[in-house]
Amino acid sequence: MDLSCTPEEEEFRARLRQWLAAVLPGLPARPRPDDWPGRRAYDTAWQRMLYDAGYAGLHWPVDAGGRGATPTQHLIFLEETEKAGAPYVGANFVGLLHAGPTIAAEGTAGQRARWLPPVLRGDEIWCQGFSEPEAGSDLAALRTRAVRDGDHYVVSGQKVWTSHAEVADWCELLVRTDPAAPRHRGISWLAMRMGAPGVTVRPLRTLAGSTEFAEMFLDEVRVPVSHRVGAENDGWRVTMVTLSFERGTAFVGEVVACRRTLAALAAEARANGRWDDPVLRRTLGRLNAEFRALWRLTQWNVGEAQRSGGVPGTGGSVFKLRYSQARQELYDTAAEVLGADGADLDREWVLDRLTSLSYTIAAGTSQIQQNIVAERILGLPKGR
Amino acid sequence: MDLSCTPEEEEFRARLRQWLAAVLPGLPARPRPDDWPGRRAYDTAWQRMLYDAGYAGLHWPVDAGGRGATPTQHLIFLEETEKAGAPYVGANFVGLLHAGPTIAAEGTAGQRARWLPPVLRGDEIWCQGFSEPEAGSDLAALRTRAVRDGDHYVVSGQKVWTSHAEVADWCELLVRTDPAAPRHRGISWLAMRMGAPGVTVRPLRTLAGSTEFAEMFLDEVRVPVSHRVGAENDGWRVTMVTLSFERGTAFVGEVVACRRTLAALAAEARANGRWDDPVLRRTLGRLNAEFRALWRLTQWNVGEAQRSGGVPGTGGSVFKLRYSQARQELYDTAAEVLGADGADLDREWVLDRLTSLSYTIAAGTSQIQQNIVAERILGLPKGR
Amino acid sequence: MDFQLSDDQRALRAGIRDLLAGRFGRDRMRAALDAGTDVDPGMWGELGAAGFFALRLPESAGGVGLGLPESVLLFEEAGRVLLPGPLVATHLAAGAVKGAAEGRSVVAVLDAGRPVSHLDAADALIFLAGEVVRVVEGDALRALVRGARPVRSLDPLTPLHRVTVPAAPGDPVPGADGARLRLEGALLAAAEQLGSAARTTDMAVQHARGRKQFGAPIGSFQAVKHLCAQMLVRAELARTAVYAAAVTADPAEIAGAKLLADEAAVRNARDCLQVHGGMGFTWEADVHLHLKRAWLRAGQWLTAAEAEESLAADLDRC
Amino acid sequence: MDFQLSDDQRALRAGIRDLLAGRFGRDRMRAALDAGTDVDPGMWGELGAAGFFALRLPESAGGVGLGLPESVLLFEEAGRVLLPGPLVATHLAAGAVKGAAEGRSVVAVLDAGRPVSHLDAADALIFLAGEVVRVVEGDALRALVRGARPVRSLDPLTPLHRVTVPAAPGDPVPGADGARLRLEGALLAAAEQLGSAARTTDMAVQHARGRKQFGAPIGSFQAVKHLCAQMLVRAELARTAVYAAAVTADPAEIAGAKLLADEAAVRNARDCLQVHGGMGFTWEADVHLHLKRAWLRAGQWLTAAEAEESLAADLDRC
Repeated sequence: MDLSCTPEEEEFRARLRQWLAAVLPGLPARPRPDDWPGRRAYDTAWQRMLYDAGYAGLHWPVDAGGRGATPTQHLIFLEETEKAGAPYVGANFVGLLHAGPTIAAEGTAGQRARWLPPVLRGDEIWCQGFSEPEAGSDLAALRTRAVRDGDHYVVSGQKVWTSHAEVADWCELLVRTDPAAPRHRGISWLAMRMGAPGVTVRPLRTLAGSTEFAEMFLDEVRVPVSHRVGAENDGWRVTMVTLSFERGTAFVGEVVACRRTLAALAAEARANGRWDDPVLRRTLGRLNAEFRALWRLTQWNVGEAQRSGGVPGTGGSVFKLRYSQARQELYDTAAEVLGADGADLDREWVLDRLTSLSYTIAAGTSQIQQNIVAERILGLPKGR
Repeated sequence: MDLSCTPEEEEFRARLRQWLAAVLPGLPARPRPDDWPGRRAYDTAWQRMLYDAGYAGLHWPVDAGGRGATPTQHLIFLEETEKAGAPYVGANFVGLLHAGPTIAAEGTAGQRARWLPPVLRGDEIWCQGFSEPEAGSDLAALRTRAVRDGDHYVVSGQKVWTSHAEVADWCELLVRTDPAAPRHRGISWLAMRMGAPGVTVRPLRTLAGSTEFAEMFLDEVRVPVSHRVGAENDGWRVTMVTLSFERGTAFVGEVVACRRTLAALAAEARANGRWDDPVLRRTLGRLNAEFRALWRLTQWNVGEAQRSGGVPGTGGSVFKLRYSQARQELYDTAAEVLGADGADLDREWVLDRLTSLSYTIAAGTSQIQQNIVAERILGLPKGR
Repeated sequence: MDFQLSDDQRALRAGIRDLLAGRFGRDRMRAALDAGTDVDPGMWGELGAAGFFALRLPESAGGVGLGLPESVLLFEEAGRVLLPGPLVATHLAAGAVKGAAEGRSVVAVLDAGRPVSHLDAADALIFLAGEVVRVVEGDALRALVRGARPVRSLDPLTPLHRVTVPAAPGDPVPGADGARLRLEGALLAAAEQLGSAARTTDMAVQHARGRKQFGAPIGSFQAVKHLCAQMLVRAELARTAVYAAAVTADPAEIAGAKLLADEAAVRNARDCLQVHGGMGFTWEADVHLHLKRAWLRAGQWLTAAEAEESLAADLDRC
Repeated sequence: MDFQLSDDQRALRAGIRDLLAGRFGRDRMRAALDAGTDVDPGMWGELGAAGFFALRLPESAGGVGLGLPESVLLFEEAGRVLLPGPLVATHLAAGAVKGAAEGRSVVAVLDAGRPVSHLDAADALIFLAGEVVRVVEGDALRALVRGARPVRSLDPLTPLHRVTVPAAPGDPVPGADGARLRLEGALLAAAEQLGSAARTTDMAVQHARGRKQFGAPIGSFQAVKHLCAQMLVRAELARTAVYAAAVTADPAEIAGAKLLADEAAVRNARDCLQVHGGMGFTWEADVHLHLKRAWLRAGQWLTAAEAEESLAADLDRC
């Protein structure tokens, strides 16, 4: 047990802080949430700054154009950028954290050369076409068909929960190439141009009133066979390999932000007098324990990933189960702090309370996560 | 919606109160918990007093020797006896509330004449031999075998969670008479003499340190075929019929007692200063809402049973799920009220906290109850 | 002693259910949502004509002469279908504010320190200040509206304003008991919460029966089953508490009803969302409307903290 | 930055695990339970010889010279096997009370207002009174024992006494910091809770794998699976909090560790009981011993209310 950082890590942190302090004041104002072109421009400009400063693809392998940083360095990067209030990964999310790593791990030399550098430079934006209306928790039930026609696939179907679809250049797409094969065996991974004929994007409004996501309708879209990454019908494995790139760092920024929110809630409660209510005060104290521990669990998971060379530990599901619940409790408590102002969407934390509702659902519901913990970690038998 | 009582019901209540006020002061001291013969004597003496006063078998049909009272009258009886601090049904529980009603509903005239009057008079005590070590939640998995030998069954097996076994005269026993039949189809209901050769009773110590229950080992016990109630292999139905005698009144006394406990906890908290802690005080307030509603739900369920002529409503599982949890919360809160004294077994409520742990398990775990509510009330499909 | 509804009560409930189905079915509700209209004067009048507001006024005063149990049945139905508008306040104002009983006036409530719902639609406000009840209308109301600040409301069908309490807040309503009015408001809001909790239970069960994942209806999985079972338990306990409180009108029983119904409405909406998965997170699904309304109502009339304190104080009387 | 144990830490843990398995396996534990013996002086000496008490004393003072992280590993193991006796107090007293470091003295703790555990076995008491730490032994201890009232203890392996704080409570321990001692006590108790929470998780999983009902292992049912999954989540979060607090010795982090470990120990024991069904309700099953000990420890050193208040106060510093 050693929670201190190495001198190299401290130096990395110091240089990063210095750089952030130098560049952040010069950033333009953030675009409004519904200004999609503005958001793309903002996010890609930031990515270009990271690229020029040598921070782009920090956690990618060097031979993929990345910096080959350790998970701990990545954690420090995420922690410091969050603390400094730097822009989020935003529109570059899928490219940097999912599609890019997939191509880096499973793509041919030509595919890597074509697709990876534009992601790192912020020149091209990716989105994800995995979920379907009938395939939510049960992703392998996906129905979008791809039929071979010469050197193209002809793709038809419907995808949902695609973020940044309006401004993306490429979509990483899971399609069914062999309907006769067992569910997990007939799936392939394709890179699809968003501008291709037959692609229709319709914004999907969430309960928070915003359109962060979209539905995507695919009507006989032609995708070159050369845009398939991995072997035909091997797309499930290709995707799972990529998920294993997750090195415990997925929620670093969020946990840092939650701890800051908690401190701000305490300050607000002191200011508006609700701090004198022991029920509320003790709840805030409890959440302090919770988020301190979740922050340590993040560090633990990153340490595990570092030692195992990137293979994800079992800590991810444990973390996500507890974090998704704690995050909802945090914003429920924020509503207590706000009192009657908790119904005002213009007050800080009110919209966050709404979006926190997705945390026990997205990326594996809490029910699915509990199955994973019980079966894969505890070794309990699969249900009949 | 009319929560008032009829004049007849009010008169019944008034006469009962009068009688209780007259007889309770003359009762002897309660025996110690581990004095089983003393407890039998005490409980049967009380039953005899009820019999002589016309309150025995209040809810039994008149043709079985009972008083044919309505569920509401039964509720009033249970409410008033609890409020007056009268003795509990105790050792007469199985005879009055389970075996007796079974014989009343399914027994022959001869069986009714033989077994029912002694139960009402407090002359004979019954115990229950249903559960087995391998058949807990899954009662139909019971293995105790009964093999026909002329006009007797020869019974071998093991039962568990038998209360009052040490002092019982008879045991209502579920046995497997056809091992080849489907699980629910090969079971029969027998009345077994506890004194019969081959019956061995061993006290079972619970986590509360007491021996309220016993294990019962049956080694080739001979039971006359004439002691079978209902047809051979029809014992599952016979037992279920009896369970339908439950008219929502099962927990009347307990809910009344819980409300009294809650008031006593508030008084204790005021006395020891912990009332000034808003966290504790608000928890007590919350429990007040909970038990007030559970009391009303009891009345509702009894009203439903009264209208349906004794067929149990769907309210039983709903009630039990919430009540078992509320009861545990009540005694957890009692520990908060007691503070450091919560570790003292001689303080009131501490032992109750231990026994409350069985409430989410006994008579159908909360998990089973939730299945029942989901499948039988909400109509959700059975699991695969 | 019976919780069963009388034939008259059943008929009353069926009547309002039919009225609401005809006038405020799901399509109309979504249309109102898209258009941002909270109170439809035509529907308000029809509610008035059906006795929704005059229900408890004596027949001698032109009312229906019924009591809290009947009101509770109506408000439960309103809660089921997310009917917007200051229903509780207008109902409470019947007899005290001209036109309220007939649904010709829309009456909102001004509860110091809390935002006012449906101010723009309101013809009058009842102002709760301790034991005294006042009515704000006419010039006083116009002055108050001018000084009000609109709030971007969490619940899209419940517009909110922040107001400053007027210097001349109108005349006291003779004979009105502020504490009693607040309790009745809490009970009727609890009935709306009950309707919402029961409705989200139905929605979750319906979805769990139809939605297939992993080759089976998700309602066949214990995790989903148990979520639904607990939803029913919460709704039924709330129903018991609300109906009993309506019959007895006991303050502690009303506080308990509000507490349990608030909890049932909020938690059931959340569990309903969880059962619906991603679909529940969309604007298109109604579940968020139930959750937002439930959150709002939980902060109105009697909060959990207030209810718990009053239930604690009641323990002396047990 | 890594939570991984060093080789030395692993060896230390393996050593104590072997010692406890040999000296306090389940049969010995149940025998102690039946006999009502809480502290076995022979085993106390062996613990002392293994460095259990002297672990953090500097080597110059005859100690092992290790720190809180190592102590936490030892106390976790003690918690797993329900090892009785005033382990925390004796460990904290090492260096201050003669013989404690070597396990020749049994040292209990006197925390005003709370019952004293293992008084009959104690050769000395450390008395926490604000910032000052005192040692009660000899005549003062004998006087205190004479005036003590035995309590029928909830935990059969932890005898309790009510005592009156002595008029002459012994001399202050020079250089001892009462607040620091209390924090360390809380952390070590949290480590015991962690061991218990992890053990009841193992017990529940083992039972769920083997026990069949309705033709399948009960662990194949989602309801049981999810109970077990949440047990693991609680235990792992507590482990993280306890280990991190041991490394940083930060007061808020220690308060968080105690809070989360108390909750994990109590709730996991309850869920373990639920998974065991009726079998868990018997004296014969160990699960009740974990629950009772967990309840007791939750009331010692730092309660949930104290921890939450201190964590709230800490929010200013974030």
